[in-house]
Amino acid sequence: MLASWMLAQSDYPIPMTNLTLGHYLFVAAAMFAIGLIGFLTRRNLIIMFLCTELMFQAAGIALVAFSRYHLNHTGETFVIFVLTVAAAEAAMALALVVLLFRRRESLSAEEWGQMKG
Amino acid sequence: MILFATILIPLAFAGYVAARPAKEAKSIALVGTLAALAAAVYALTQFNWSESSQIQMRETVDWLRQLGGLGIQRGEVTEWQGGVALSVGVDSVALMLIALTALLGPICVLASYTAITERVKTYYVWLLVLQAAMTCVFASRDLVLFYIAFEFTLIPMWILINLYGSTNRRKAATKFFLYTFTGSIIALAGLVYVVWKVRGPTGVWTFDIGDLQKSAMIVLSSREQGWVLLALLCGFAVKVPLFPVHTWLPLAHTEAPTAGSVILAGVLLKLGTYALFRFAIPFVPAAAYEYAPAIAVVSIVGIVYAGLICWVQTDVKKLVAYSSVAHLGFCVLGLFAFNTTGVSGSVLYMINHGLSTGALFLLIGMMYERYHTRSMKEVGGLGSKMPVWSTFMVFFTMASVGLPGLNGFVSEFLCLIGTFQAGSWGRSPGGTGGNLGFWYAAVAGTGMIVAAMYLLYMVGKVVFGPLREPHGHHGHDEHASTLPADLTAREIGILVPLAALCLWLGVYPKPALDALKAPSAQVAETVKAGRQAAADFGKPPPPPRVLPAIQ
Amino acid sequence: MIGPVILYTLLALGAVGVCMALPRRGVSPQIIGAVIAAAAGGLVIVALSLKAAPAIPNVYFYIFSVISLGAALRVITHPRPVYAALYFILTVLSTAGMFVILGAEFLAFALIIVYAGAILITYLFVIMLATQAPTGGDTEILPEYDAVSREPIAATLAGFVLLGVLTTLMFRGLPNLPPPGKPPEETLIVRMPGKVETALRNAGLMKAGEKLDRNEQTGAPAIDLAAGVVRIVDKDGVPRAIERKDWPAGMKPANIEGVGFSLLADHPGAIEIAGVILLMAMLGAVVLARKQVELDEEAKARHAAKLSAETEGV
Amino acid sequence: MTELATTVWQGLAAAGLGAAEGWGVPPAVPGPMWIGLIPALPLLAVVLCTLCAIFKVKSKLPAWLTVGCLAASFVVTLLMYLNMSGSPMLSTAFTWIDVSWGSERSPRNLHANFGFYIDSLTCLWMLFVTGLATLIALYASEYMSHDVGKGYSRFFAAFSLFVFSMACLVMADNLILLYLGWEGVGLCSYLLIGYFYKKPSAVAAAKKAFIMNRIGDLGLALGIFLIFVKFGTVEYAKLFADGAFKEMLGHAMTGTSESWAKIPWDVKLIPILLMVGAFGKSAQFPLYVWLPDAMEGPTPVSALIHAATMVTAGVFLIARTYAVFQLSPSALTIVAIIGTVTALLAATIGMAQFDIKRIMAYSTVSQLGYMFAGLGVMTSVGACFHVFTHAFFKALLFLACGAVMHGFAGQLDLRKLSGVGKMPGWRIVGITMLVGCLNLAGFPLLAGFWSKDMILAQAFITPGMGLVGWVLLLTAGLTAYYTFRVYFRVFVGPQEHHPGDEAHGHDDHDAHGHGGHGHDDHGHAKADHKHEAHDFHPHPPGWAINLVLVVLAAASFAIIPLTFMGKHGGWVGDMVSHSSAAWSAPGEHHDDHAGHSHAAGDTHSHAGESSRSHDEEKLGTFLGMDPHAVMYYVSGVVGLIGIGVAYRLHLQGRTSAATSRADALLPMLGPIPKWAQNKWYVDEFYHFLFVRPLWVLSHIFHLIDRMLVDGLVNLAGILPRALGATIRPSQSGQLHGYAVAMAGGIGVLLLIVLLVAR
Repeated sequence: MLASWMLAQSDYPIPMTNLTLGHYLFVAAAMFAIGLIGFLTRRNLIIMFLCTELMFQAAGIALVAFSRYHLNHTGETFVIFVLTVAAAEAAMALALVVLLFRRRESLSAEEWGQMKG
Repeated sequence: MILFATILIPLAFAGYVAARPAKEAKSIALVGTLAALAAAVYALTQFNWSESSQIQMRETVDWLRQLGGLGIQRGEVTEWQGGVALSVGVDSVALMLIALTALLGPICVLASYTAITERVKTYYVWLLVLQAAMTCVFASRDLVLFYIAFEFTLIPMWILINLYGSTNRRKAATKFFLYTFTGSIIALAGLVYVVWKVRGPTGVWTFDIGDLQKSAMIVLSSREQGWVLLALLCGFAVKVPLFPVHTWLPLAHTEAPTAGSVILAGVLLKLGTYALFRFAIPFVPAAAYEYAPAIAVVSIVGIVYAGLICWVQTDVKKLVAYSSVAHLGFCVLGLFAFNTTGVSGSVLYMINHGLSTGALFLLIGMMYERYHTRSMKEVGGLGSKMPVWSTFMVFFTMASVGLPGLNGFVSEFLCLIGTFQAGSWGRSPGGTGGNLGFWYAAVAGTGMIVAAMYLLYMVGKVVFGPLREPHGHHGHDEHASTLPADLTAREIGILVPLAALCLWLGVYPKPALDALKAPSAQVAETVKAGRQAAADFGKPPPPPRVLPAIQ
Repeated sequence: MIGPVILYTLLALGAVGVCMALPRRGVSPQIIGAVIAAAAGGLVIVALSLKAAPAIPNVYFYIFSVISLGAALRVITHPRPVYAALYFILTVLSTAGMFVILGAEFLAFALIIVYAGAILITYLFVIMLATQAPTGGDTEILPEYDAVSREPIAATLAGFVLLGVLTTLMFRGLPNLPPPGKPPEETLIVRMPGKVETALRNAGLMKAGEKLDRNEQTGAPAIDLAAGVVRIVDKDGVPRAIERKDWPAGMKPANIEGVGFSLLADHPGAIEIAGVILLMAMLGAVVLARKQVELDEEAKARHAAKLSAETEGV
Repeated sequence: MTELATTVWQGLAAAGLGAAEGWGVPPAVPGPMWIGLIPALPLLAVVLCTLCAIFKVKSKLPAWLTVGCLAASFVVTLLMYLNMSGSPMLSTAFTWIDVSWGSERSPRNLHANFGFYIDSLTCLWMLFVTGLATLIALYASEYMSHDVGKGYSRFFAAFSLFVFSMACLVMADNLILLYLGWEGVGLCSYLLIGYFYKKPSAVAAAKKAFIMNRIGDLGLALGIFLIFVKFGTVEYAKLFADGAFKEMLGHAMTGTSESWAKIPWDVKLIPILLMVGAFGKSAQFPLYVWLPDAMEGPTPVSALIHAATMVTAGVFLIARTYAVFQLSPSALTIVAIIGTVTALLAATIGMAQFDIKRIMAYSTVSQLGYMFAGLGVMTSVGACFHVFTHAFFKALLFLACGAVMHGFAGQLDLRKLSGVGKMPGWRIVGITMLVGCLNLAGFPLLAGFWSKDMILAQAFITPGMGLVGWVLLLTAGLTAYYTFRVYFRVFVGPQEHHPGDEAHGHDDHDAHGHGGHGHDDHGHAKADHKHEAHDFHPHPPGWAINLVLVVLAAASFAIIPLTFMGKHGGWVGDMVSHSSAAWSAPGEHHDDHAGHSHAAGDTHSHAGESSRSHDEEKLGTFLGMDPHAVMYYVSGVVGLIGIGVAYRLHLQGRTSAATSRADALLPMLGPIPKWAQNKWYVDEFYHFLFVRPLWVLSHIFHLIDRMLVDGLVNLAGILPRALGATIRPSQSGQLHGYAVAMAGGIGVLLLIVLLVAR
């Protein structure tokens, strides 16, 4: 319903120029940067995973925007795979987080430094 | 097929050992090594000793002929020129070394009967694999096959040291592996360079050792020969080991299990001298001749230096290990005299050193099994407690000292006399000419004195003197092995063949010397031809000169 | 497009804002930072639009982009994971809005269902599980690792340098892109004879007993895009053409159909792999979750200390 | 040195000796195969004794087997002697070492048979070697009886092996086989000195002997190499027949400096190198120190190996290769000087010792010095004669000392024994000891007198060797003195005895492995032998020991007539002059003292006589008199003076074993007696000069090996490891760290793209 309303507001499909593509790409890049910054600064494992999801989102926006620009569906298909990976990652990662939390009673990423050589 | 059999029998039995339960391992290994020994003995009987410098019993199985080879289709079959093949064949030198390897096989298995109690299967599997690899080194007539086998010996040996050695074994194994491996890589570069130069305008790459020997000295300039020699020395001198690159050896010997030490001293070191004999000299004879004084100096320094170091050791095994450095110095010295006496002495030295030093390591291992120490500070004067052991100890020490009538003498004497002959007295009736000579032999001869010093020092400490046993060792401690005070029949049984061979080669070395005469003479011929070739290098070839066939 | 000086200034401004907005000990200028960052982001987008008027995007783009970026900023700046997750849902929703604008309706809804509906709920569950319940009547105390961010300045710098570089490259590369593509949808109807038939029937252009004409050899439906005609035959085999101008709107393939074709026809291998990944993830999650975990020595000690403190307190 | 040598040679040349064609051994003829039995029988004894050891025979069986085999060997030797013709015999058992090379035109080979070269020199040596060995084995059967079942088999095995090696040495037909025997006797010496292997001193002495010998062996080996390289053969028969060799010998005989110059330096080096070998084996000056220490071995060993046979191998070598020694102008001069120095040095040390066995050892060194001096002054006959007589009387002396040692529980200190000869059961020992001492002292008309005299006289005759003669004469006096010092103190005088530290039984090394001979621990009874001295009863020697002593004493008389048999130098002279050692010094040509003719055969004598008259003044004289004429009287008198002094100082008025009149004289000599007693500190000097520096050097090498050589290797291993250790901390394991690095890395990469890919 909402969608049809929104579609009614514009002459769908919107003619896409490379300038308009630039808008979307900027949003994607900004979101990616924010996700990255979050990943780097936050210490809570869960939030760090959320930040990776943000970056996935950003990638998704860029993919869909390109898909739209080229008027084919490959980009959209890839977003589906991104979704798949995100889901898988969420399942695994969260299971791991639960496991780690049970062991240390903490969600801090800095508690886990055994990867060092 | 007999050579392939000698190589494959240990391998097959290795597989069988792996497949059977651990408690059967040693019996199967013994049967396997005995079978290999039987094959080697059969090969000895099949060999035509009157043409001992010819490569006999050639067997070739196409393997990676496509690698550099040129296939010519003739009806159903493809005839190959060059390329890599599984090619084996022996002259008398290689065959004698194969026989030595095969002889030490059952001895090593028997020596490990009580010493190895854990991870038995792994041990015997690798022991057999090692034997196969060593045999393959000596038998191979293809450079690639040779190099693969040469390098492959490192892996079983690394495992034997790393898993079954004594306290410091990991360090020793790693050092052994890395040191020799580094050297071999450089040698590989040298060998590859030779192959690359020899490949010629047809573009057929040959890896056949005989072909390479024929061509290498012609296509390499003397400058290139120098570099190739250096590269080959890097690999093979480490293996021998010559003086400045010997430090892996004492460590590896000290830490290795008894059988490991025996194989290390008996065969693995010989891979180095054998490779010098088989590759360094025939490939680059002119450079070998030119740099013989330098190599001789290094050998002599090793003889005296290692000998003196032996003298201040407290660890018996380390002492014998350092003595190997000194002994192999004689061996290389004789080899680089490039005359029949020196080279046959040198090859005989390879055999003799394997027998006598191998036996010394066995004896030390027997002592170690009883006392769990090798320090001459802790144990000594065993003459009264272990008379049989002591008798063998004195016997093999004397063989090692080079007492006439035992094997060490003949080879050492020939090496020295060869060095001596290779002096500036080319016209004298007994001289052969060369660039070594009086002083080389004289200084190397002091090694005989030094050898007497350190070996008698060892015997004086370990065998003679008042009985000293480690603290808490009254008879046998509870945790010690259940071996009797003196040697068991099994132990005597493994020493007696070695002793008999030592005596035989000392008293009647004629068969061995006769067999070595032709290959040694060939080395001398090769060097002569090589020097001529180096002098003619770059000149337009007037008529096609036929070089003597070098196998 | 946009002057580099303006762009970089705005990016720097945004960086300052984000940096300020990140959680830290003591008094933190979070709100000011958020405002600055949002302003900077908005200004960039506006600045992008200032140049070429004919290509101004849909107004909803502005709404959704600002919401999504702002929510994203809150995701990373909110100290409490629960709120962060909720803000993330907001981001997802606004992203979905953008997808709709871009004509990817299927993805928009998939995003909402899968992301906001499934994944984020999992997150929320985990956050509930893994956050210590406030004991007694104390007010909830944030753990150290939530309250304080790590190396905010360096990270912000890294992130914005990346952003700056990305944007620069992006703007540099955009003019070189190939021109926008032709609408692909019509080509799809060749592969969807059933849909064409249904649409034609629904529109009443095809009577009962009639069917699509097919090539006799290949069996391909007689949909000629080049000529712009769809041939149908009646039950007597008499052909009839329907012109493009007569084609009903329902004959156009929908977005979901396009994606479906792309997914199943063009990337069947990938979808298999995706399936395997999901299966593995499920198995892994089950295995991991079943694992009995013992407390670390350290954690045990901490636990014991806490317990003893509690008992002392009693 | 060279000048002196030149003088000698010119003298000799002038005396007509320079005719090279005058020298030469007849070509060898094939000999019978049964000669091989001489070494084979001792080898059989070795095998039998080893079997006894394996089967743990607890009787005297090994001794009887040994005695039997050795006696049989002696009989074969006698047969060989009787079969001797004028030419040397060659007999080959099998080919030992054979390496050949060279082209068909000029074939070259290194060929060494296990074969025998039998000439009269060989016979001479083998006769006394096998004969004495048989006797001493008989003696040892009793002497070693305490060890029956323990080391008895080992002893006799090594003993027989020694005889085998000695036979190889003496009978070898080539220098390499000689080398085998040479080292073989060294090995047996090592094994037998170290027979009491629990005693550290015995082990050390054995080791010292072997290593000292090895130094000499190196010289010998190099000499052999050089001979081989220069003449292309190591076989005597071929060498002596070699054209080049004869030609050089001719140059040497010409004796002028031009002719010397025709002999290349390396050929002149050969005798020097061989000499080093001889010095090592025969305990000459720089290398003599092992022999006194070798007395740690059982006495029969000392008697056979270290007095009678093995130590004469050096003399044999020089005698065998006497012609080679002519090739260097200085070689024989060096031999003479070294021999003289050794003789004097050892005599002075012997005078100050108290251990009777050691005194005998030094006297052996001293007498060997005599023999070398004899060789050096060109009387190979004299030297060999002295070897021969010395073998008998020195073995006799050792065995007598051994009997004392056996009976008095290892007591050898002459201050703790007195009047032994008068004790019941010791009469035979006393008498035979007296015989031996008189021989050694050169008492007139005894065998030792004649042989020593021949060397002394020749020393005075040979030009330029007068000093050697005087020193040897002095040494003869000293020898008489210290010999009779032993006799007068131990065998006559008041009866007194203290047992040695081996009171539980002679050489009972199982009881206590430590300690030397008993000159330091008398009185303070050790924990393990608590009995008092008076509980001890010396047990006099049994029949075997007495029999052997009597036989030897008789033999030392029996060989006196041999002195007068045949031509000059007696029977021994005959034997030597028909061998490769045949070389007569000029003086012998006009010595018709006993109606003897010349040593080197008829051809020689003509040359000698023809030139004798007008060259006489060039030869040396003894105070203007003919040395051969007067030397008998002079040396006899000198010997008697020595005996007289010993009587005055050590017997007359002596009341106890420990003191004598000589003690009063000692303070007058200052520290000299102490120095002499400490062997002039030669051992300490060697230790300081060679052993210690070498030991330190070894440690330094060991350190270098570990630190520098191995250190470099380890450094090569450490470098990458250190690099890793430096970088490793960046792998903190913190997720953020990796993320920052990744983000930063991507940023940097993109920046590069941005800046570069414009």
